[in-house]
Amino acid sequence: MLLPGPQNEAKAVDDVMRFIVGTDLILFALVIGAMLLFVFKYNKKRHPKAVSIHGNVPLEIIWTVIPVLLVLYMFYIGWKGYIQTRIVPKNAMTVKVTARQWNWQFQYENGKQADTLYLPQGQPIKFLMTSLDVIHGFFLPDFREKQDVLPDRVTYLVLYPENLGNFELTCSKYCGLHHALMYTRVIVEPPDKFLAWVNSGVKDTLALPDSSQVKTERAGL
Amino acid sequence: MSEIVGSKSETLSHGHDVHKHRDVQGAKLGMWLFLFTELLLFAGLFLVYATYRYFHPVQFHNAGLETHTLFGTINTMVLLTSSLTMVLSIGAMQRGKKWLAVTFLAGTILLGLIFLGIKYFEWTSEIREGLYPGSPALLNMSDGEILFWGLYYTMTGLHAVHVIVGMIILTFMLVFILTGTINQNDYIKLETAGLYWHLIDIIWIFLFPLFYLIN
Amino acid sequence: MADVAIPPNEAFANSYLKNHGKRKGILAWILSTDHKRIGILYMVSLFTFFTVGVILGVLMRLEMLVPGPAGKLFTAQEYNALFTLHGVIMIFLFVIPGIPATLGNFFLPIQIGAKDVAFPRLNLLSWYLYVTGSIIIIVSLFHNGLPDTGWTFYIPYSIRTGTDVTMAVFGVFILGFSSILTGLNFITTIHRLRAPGMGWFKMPLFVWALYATAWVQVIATPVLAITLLLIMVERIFSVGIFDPAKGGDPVLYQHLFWIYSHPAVYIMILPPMGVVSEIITTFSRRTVFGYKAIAISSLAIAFIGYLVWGHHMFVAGMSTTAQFVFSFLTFLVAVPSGIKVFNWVATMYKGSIDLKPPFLFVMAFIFLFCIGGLTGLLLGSVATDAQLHATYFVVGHFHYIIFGGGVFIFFGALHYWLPKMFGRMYSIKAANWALAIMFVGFNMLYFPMLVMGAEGMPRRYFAYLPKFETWQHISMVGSWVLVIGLIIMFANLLHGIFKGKVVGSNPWGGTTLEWTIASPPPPPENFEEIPVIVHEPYYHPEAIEVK
Amino acid sequence: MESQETNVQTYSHDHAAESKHAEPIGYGTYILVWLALIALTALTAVVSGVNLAAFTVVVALVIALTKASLVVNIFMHIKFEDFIFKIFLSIAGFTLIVIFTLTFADVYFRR
Repeated sequence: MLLPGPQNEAKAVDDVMRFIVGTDLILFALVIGAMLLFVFKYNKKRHPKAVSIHGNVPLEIIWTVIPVLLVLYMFYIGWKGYIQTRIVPKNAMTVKVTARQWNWQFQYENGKQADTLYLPQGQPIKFLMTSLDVIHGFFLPDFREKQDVLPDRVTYLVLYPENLGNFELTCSKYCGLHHALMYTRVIVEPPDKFLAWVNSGVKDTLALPDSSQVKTERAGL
Repeated sequence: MSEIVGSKSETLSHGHDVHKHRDVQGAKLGMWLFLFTELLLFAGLFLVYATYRYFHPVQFHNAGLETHTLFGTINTMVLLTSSLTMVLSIGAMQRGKKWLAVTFLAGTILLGLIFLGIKYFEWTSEIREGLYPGSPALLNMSDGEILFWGLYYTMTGLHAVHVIVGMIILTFMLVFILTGTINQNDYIKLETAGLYWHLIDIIWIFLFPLFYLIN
Repeated sequence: MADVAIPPNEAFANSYLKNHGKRKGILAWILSTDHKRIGILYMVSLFTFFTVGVILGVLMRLEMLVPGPAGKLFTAQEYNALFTLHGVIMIFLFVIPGIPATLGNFFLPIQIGAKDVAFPRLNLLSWYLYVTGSIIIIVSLFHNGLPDTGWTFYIPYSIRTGTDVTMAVFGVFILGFSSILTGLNFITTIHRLRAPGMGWFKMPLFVWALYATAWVQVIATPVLAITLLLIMVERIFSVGIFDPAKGGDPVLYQHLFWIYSHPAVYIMILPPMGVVSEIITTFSRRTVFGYKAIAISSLAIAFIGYLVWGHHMFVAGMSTTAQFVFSFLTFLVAVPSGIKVFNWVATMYKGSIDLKPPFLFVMAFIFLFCIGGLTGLLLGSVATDAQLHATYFVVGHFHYIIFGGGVFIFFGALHYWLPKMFGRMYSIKAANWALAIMFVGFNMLYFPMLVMGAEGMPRRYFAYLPKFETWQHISMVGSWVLVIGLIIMFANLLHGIFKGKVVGSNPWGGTTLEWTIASPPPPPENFEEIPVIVHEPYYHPEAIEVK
Repeated sequence: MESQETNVQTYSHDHAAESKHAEPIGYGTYILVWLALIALTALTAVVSGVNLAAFTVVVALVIALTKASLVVNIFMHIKFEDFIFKIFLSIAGFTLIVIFTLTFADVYFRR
């Protein structure tokens, strides 16, 4: 059910997912198991005389407190997993994303424009996204990331592509007639191949930021 | 529009009931619940107002200077006075003074009419200045000012609709008093109609500083 | 309470189904202020729209026969209209009025020992508003093209599209008032008209659930009304409040929309929860486990449910603070629902369980509702929500809760109360078969959606990538199986209503007040004399009492 | 409608509620409240002319709230009603607070 993730953050999200799905399965088995057991054991043929138990305060406290602790822990790991995807590394390369009905356009720091998203491997990317018409959704299923793209506002998303490959980019927020076709590819290439592509046909040349001193900070928008 | 049918039948559902014991409390409880829905209807608008004012404080200030504070103040007093005549009308009914109640109720309706008249002059003067949704003058202004005027017309407009609805309800009440359906022993209809009228007043009490007093 | 023997022929002769006033035929129904007749009116209209909604849903699945955009059954525009209508009809015309307007109207006054609701005419008016709103929505379809915004009417798309959103939105606005009036009527009824001796903690749990629901209806619906009104104002006068080009904020719209529409989920699920409590105790032949916990968790769900709307907007561009707060509160709302499930299962413990169709529906409910609720935890966590939001996973989760949870119990409630309402019984065997087929079809239809969503299939797509083809086809076949089950079930129920075997006043051995009066109940006052309540609602005299 | 009559008779506290009704509030009280409302309106209009910077809105809203509570309590009789009305009113008030606080959890911290 889970996809192999091409980046660190995806693994963090997957960990959260695994924990919650695992807990879910246990709880589900307990509840459904108990129900089936009772239905079998206390069927009126086997158990003709019912016993009216009005409640059991200690038991009720236990099954209130344990779920509370469990969901608080889920909230905590979920939040921790999420907030680290919102931290923008200082050496992130900015890519401007413009969405319109019904295509994506990407602009690199040197002015290079494209409608397929080429990215260098191992380089943190910060997307600054805006829409020209209605709300769109910037969705990278393989990277477990998603952010709505709003008209007249800039939203951001951070990506750290670790593995080479060819991934999907789709629109997740319904945007009209060809919403389903608002679809393109993310192509992660080795840095030198990427640089050759990004510097072809434009005046300015783009060099990747120095990644020797990686410090992190919140996105300054 | 739904408000008319809503409140009317609210009170009507207690009609044709000449017994001594009616569920007066139940009727009032139902009416209060309906008032909450009206309150939350406007709360949505106040929330929009608060958000946009937070985003555009300066533009809201500038646009606020353009509204007619004098008209606003007079209208506030007119509506407050109409609330007074409303309770006086109920008070007169409680004491069995039918004609006094009729006079006060007619006064309330008249004050509602005066409120709408002043509103009419206010809006026409603003529209003459070119300040209405979609006007060329407004579209040249900043986002904050467009939003202010958009909210101004939407909120005071919706309030005015409520005033009209309230007046229609009160006119029915006037007829009921004259026909004797509302009398000293059974005036719950008048009372719930009064509650509705006061709610309209309360909403205006908040609209007034938010649109007319940002000086 | 013992089975009061009322001879069936006497009950039929003096039932609310016979016309007693001077009016005849259809007028005797559509002008009646008898809460039982209004309940039936709602039921007929609701299931008419449900049928339409189901057909639209099946057509949507049929569109998934081929993956790519070519060779489709419907064009993209038609598909967009399909899911909009499916959503609007199912949400606003079926599940939101749902159990409260139909069975709530019928049984709330009876269960609290009242002769009618507090405002009978207002009750009839709500039905007229419902019909008016529905007609306006249906008319909007044939006027200026089918609305294509999705049931959420998100701006700015909804103010830019050329289709007739204005009229559709106006229809929903009217429906909102119908819902509000039902809510305030129920609150007043429960406060004022309980029979002597029926304190708050002697009310049946169905009444508690309706009470909590009614508060949500009264407090949340007006916010939707104003939001929809603003869409209309924006489309007609272009004032700019919701137009980003003039400074309007699309995220603020989403706040306003979900301030209503999240609590609306609890309008849909609280009444079924109430029904589950009724059915479980009746067929377990014992009192409910943790009465107060269930009653209070109804209120708690309604209350916390009001604080969590933001989890629909985690990726919409909210502030980080809001994401934090809403995620935290969302996890808390899971707890009272969990408590209810535990209490229900514990109620089966040491019971004497009679596996009749209503109880089997409850078992199906617990199974499906648990899947729905537990998948909800993944959506409440911001990290996983960023992956799953707006995918098929959400569609699957939602249908597990609302269809698998809410609507299955609606059906279960029909099987439970049908003998009371019409004095006749359906075929038990056919009911069991229908449920089994529906259960299989349901899981075939929606479980693949959970899988596809986790793998990145976005919702509201008329075309999809070939890698999802197998799952899409399973889902499509599932929709057919489900429909076969539905047809068998409705045929069986209808046959039961008109031709079924005549039953007495208490075929299941229920303990709440409705089982003490004749089946079908007498008009219009329900009780010959107002009962005085002594016992707690689920007192089974034959069970061994344990304190 | 007759049904409601008999139902209501089963409630003892209803009669208490109705006896409360028998004693109408004096005209004088209403007129005093009205005078206070008019005075507060004049006050808020005058104060708005004074530059209080950030406090302008706060002062205006406090005065508006005072006026509203006068209307609710006296004109709308909440002060003299059963306790349940006050609970209902606080539920509505609480809802308002929730809506504003949680929406502003987003709006205020957005950038």
